[in-house]
Amino acid sequence: MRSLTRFIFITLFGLLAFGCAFATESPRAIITAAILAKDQAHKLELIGSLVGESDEAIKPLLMAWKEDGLFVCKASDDAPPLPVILTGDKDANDAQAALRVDNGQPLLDAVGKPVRLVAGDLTSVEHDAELRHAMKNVLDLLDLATPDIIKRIQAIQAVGFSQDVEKIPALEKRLSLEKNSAARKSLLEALAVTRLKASDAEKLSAFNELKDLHSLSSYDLIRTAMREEEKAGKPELAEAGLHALKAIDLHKTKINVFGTLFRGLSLGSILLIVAIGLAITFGLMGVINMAHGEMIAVGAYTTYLVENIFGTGITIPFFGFSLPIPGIHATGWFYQTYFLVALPLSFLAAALVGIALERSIIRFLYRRPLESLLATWGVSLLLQQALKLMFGSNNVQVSSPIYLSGNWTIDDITFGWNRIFVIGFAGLIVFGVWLILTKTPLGLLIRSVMQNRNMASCMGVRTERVNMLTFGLGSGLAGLAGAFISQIGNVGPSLGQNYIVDCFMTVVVGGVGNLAGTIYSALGIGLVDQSLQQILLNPVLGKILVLVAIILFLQWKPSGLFVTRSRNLDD
Amino acid sequence: MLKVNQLMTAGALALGALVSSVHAEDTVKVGVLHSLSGTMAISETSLRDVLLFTFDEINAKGGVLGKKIEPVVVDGASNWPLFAEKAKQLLEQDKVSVTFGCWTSVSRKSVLPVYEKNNGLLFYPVQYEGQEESQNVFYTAEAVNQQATPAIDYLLKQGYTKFYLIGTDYVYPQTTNLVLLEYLLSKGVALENIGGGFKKDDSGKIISAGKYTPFGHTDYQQIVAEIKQFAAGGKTAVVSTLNGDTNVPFFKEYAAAGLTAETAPVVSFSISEDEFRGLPAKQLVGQLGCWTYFQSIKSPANKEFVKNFKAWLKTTNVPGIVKEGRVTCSPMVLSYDGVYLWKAAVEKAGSFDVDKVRAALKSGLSFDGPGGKVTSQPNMHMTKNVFIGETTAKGQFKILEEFKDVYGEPWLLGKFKSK
Amino acid sequence: MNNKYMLTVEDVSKTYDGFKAITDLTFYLFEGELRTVIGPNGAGKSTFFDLITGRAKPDKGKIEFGFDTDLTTMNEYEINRLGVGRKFQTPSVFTEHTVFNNIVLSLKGSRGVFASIFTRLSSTDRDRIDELLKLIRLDGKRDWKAGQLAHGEKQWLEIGMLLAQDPKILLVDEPAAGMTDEETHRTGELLISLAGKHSIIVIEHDMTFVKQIARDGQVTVLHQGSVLCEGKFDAVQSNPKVREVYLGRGKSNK
Amino acid sequence: MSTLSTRHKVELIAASAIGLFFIVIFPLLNAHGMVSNFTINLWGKYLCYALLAISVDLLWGYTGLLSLGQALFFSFGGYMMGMYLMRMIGDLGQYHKPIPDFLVFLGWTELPKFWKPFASFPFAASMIFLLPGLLALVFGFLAFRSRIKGVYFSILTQALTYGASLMFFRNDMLMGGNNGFTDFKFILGHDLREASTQRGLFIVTAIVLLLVYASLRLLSHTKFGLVQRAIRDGENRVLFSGYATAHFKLFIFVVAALIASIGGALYVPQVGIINPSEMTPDKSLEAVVWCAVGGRGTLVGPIIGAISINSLKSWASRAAPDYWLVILGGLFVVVVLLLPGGIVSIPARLKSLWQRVTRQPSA
Repeated sequence: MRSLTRFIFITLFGLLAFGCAFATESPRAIITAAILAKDQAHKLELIGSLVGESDEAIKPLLMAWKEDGLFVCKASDDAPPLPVILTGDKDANDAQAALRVDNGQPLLDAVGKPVRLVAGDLTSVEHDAELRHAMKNVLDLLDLATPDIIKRIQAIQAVGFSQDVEKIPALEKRLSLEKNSAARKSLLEALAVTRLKASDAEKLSAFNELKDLHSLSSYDLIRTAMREEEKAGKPELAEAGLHALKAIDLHKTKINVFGTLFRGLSLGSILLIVAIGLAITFGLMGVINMAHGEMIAVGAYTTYLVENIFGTGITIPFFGFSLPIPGIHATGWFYQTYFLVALPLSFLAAALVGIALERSIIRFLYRRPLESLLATWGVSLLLQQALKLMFGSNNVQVSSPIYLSGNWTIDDITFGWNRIFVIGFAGLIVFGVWLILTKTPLGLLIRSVMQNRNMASCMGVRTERVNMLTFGLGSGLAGLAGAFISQIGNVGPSLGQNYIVDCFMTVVVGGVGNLAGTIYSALGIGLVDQSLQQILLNPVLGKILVLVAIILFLQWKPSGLFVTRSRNLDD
Repeated sequence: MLKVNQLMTAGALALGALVSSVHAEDTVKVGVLHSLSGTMAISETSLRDVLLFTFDEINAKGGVLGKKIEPVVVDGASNWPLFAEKAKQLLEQDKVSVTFGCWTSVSRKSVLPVYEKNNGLLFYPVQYEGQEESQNVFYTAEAVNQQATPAIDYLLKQGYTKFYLIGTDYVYPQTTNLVLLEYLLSKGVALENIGGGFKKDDSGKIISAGKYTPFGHTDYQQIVAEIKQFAAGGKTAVVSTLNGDTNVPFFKEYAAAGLTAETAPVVSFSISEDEFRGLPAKQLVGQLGCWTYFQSIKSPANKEFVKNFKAWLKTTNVPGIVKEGRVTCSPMVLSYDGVYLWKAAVEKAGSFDVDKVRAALKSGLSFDGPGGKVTSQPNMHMTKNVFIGETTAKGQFKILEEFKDVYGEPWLLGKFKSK
Repeated sequence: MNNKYMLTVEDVSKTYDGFKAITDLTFYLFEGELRTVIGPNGAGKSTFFDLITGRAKPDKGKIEFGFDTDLTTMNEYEINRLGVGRKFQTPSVFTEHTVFNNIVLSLKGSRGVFASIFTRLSSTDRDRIDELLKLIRLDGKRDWKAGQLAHGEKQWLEIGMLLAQDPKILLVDEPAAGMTDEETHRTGELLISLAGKHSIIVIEHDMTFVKQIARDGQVTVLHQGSVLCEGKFDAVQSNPKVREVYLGRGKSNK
Repeated sequence: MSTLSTRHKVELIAASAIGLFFIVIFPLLNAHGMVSNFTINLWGKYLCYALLAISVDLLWGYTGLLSLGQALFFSFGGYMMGMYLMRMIGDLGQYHKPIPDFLVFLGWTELPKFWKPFASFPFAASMIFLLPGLLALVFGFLAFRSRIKGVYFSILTQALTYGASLMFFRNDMLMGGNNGFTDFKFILGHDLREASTQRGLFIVTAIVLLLVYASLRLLSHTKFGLVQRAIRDGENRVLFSGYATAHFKLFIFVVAALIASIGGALYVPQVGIINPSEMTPDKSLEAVVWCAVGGRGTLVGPIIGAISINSLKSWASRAAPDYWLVILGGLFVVVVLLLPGGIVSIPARLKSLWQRVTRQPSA
């Protein structure tokens, strides 16, 4: 592998490094000079000269530079500054072995002993976007064979888009050895795109190949090439280009259709997660809880708290008092598990707030739904203010664990892990709620109380307690939703306000008192919303149309998708 | 008759609230008009804080023309009619000499007639769309050519050839993007390389460029997918005028789709150090910002300013001021600069009279602020330095480029002719 | 007895969520007749009234007022305006209004939005209200809020409201519930006195009451949404099928 | 009945006295400099809010329909008036062009067609009635026809106003987007900056409020009023009494929309701005708070509520900005749980408490 890389670079070197004033110096020397150069342009020039260099030292040095791992130190006060790289394990004093950048040898002190240095004591060598951009060009070619597949593809694309016909041999060589299919596709794209600059015959075959590859990334280059051919009066080539573009457009349509389906499903799942708690408190119990959104916020803030406890701890100003909560300074995978710990805690926290709310206010208002709406709106304002006083009016940062921040890309359609997780979790929650309602004694009690409160209490059911627990369950589910929202959106005191209208719409469309209806309506609204966005390319218009559609839908089915009939005169 | 009594009581309550405090002889009243509650409180509270700090700093050095500044702080509560009411109160009841305030365009628009009617003076500190030049407002704010067009210059220099425009649907992003569209076309960027979509009127003239989402939008899946396709060919930058909360879902979605600062950087005009506190910093590293001040500026003036402000925070006893984890940002510094420019103008005019102060301001006064020298202009705007920075994991900006002494130009639409 | 049909119900069925509330029900009411309907819980008695008054729509079948006015396409207030009055099982009066105003609202006359704004009570109307208030013995409580009345008084008030409408058909659902024996008896007498001028259907559980008002009129027994049998009270009472499905269990339910 | 009429007389005298005060004395005091322009302007705003609160109460307190969309009609009235006022700016705007500023920066050189007739005040005035009336008619027809009521009605009206606010936030609506309309100069040839114009607007508002109050008072004593309250207490019973409740509700809904719309139309020239944040759902909810706190199901309740809560807000936004939400939210919870009748029920409550206290020794 390595010898191959070297071979490629030696080839490239021969092609590219002409006339380069620094070509005769070693890459290590060039990098040293670049670090010490005062002038930005000079630095850029020096780094630029490394393009095509094959030296093994380049990569670790440039990478270290980019990641603040290079330092400048002086052996003595009057000695010239010497760039070093710190490597190896840290010892008890946090010190590491220091290697000189210019020759790779250990840095020696006055008596010739290798020096160990502490990174924290030194200033790292500065770098900025321009420099990193220049380094990236150098690294791209190195990266053509890097084991990291994503980086490898990026490198291949970078070479391809430069449309430098002289790089064709390097790419071809790489293609003959490449095993990974994605990387092979990239190489083919890069080759074809580059050939758009070659002879006419090659151009034609390149157009056709790009058509077969339906290469998204080459779209602009194909278009440019096509226009050039048009201008140059070569209609058959222009025609081929047009075909290629059409094939890519078709591919885009396909991506959009499947992408929309996936996004609709994911939005629907989010709606379902945020609305299912409401489907229980509003749908089953008939309580209009305008503070439902704040239950979601409680869940999100719980996640935030747990994350901080896993990290460095947090201090909460609480009505004039400071409440310090120590952190456990977890790292690595243990830290990543914070989200899994946060899930049940979010549920519990919101459930407790919900139960407190039920006991203190809602239980007086069971027969007065409009008034419960108003009182809970008051509660929602109070809770928002309480959150503000505890966590500040700013949004707070919640960082996503690794397993929620990445994606799979299949045939150019992106499937974000967080989205997949949400869809899966929505399924789990639905299953869990179904289990609770149908397979547990509590579920039996809930159903009996909801169907006939008086009858149930006559039969000796403690309806008070069932109400409390049901409300707690609904609120807890909102809290779970909050834990998820914290992974895809902002966490602030007024977080709940963004979701409350959507929640009510979902439940009303599904039909109050019917959980299955909520599932269908959530997924339906999600899909319609995303499809409208895709078609109209305008998120606001889509949202308005969804609202209009819902109002009209309720004309057709005033009680929602699924009707739960009551025999009471004034229901 | 009891009902009458109740009505009267309610009235008395309201009237009682209007009775202003006793005016002392050796002070000058200065209004502070920001939202301390409601949606905008997130951003505006910091400006109230920095203003109070500046007043204390000036008072400690003897005040203005020998008078101590007496701040009159009112809450616009993110409610635009209330802004107008409070402006009237400041001018007609409290008779303040000058007001420092407003953040959103709409709050400025709502108080503008009040200031013009009463010939008051308002210092406005937040980047805005331009297209306005009132004699009763001094705009310390960044005009579009002190933020957006320098950022484009920088991106073009970095070799970016495609630009995707996205913003929140209100007047600042709409206007900025129209200016940027003209600017990009004038720099030879082809229309097809400007993403986000266009709206045209009946004659085919473009009246809106870019993609717009409502305030508080939470779902950026489709838009990010669109950006990903647009940016597939590389060399693409996203120009974002997204506001407030919406940045979080946008950047989380952006990162989840595998887009990074290296594949397609986002340059945001609405994210300053202060907003940064609520954003997922790790997912934003390397994204770009453009302001006329960054906390990371390494000048003695700035170090002094940051140090003094933090020290003041520790000692102040004004209720509702958060003391921990505070940062400084451009709107704060522009508020600070504004107070000092006003002080300089008052001292030059030798009077608090608005007409005289305005004339002094128009004559071109300078102040060496934390972000470098600022100079007032005859068009009621301010010449200042512009900085491009990239975000670091610590929530600060690392400065990449500086444009010296950029003249504030509010009228930009139609100025750039396409090639 | 007059042979003119006031109400024709033929082959009517109604299903709720798969539950058959009414199945192929056929029922005729003659002008001036007082018909009693009995049946165990869940026999479909209330649904039967719902279908006639437009609260529910039948899945199939014919419901006509007289011979030719199709009720299935009309809604509640249209049917009411035709002359079909209904008294509910649980007394439903306007609790926040005075007794007097309850009657005012029910008084026969224009029901339009604008008419209700511009018309005033005439002296004839006031006389009629006084008359009704005396009849239902709430004359002394005319300024009471209806919500303050006792259960039995509410029942009476509702009957008064029904009479104020002067309907052609009265549908009366368990009028005796919550009344004392004496009141029940008086209700019976009132209903009997109304028969002839009005056509009446009474749903009732209380067998003494049924016996009182049925006299030699027809009694219909509903069971599982259809007519089990029809006939004189004595005949029905001795019918073994009825005994089996209704009397045996119905009594114990009480 | 006799006790009722005494109460009516008291109420009549009180209403006329307050009306006289607001329509004549207060403006006179202002003209002579004893009441500041700022105060009269502030009270003009409160009275507009009172109109909004009355419209909420007409639906909620009297008919049992909790509309969470009244702010929408209020804003519509405001927007119609605003369009007229925008046309009256002429070329005095920032751009000195004959069309409104926001159209200039949206790239328009000519007035869009639907803007043209708004230069005429009679047209604008008729639109203040027509447009909200029409919207209320259509939405009400759809909602009441399909018998949407109770909380569903609330949620749906909330969705309606939410959708409308999203729409008005869009700049391509050509209604000023987020900035809305502002910088007004003239109304009917009078300079809006003049104190006399503001005073005139205040007097008009006070007269309109008194007229609305009086006509609703009359209405509540007709049979219509009886039906209205009967619908609140038991709609099905009304239906079975032969009343087409949907028609009654539709009528009330339209009337309430018109009252709110007039309130909005008077509000805009007095505060000098209208933008879509006035129609967001929480504004409607706030109006419901005024109504609940003042006392729903009465006509003075909402007026008292609107004035007292907004005074409180004016005060709190200067004295205690951090606690305004706590006050508002807490007030709501307390009123709903402990004082369902609102402020106007306090005298009756005190009376019964007093009676209980005085009776106790003898018992």
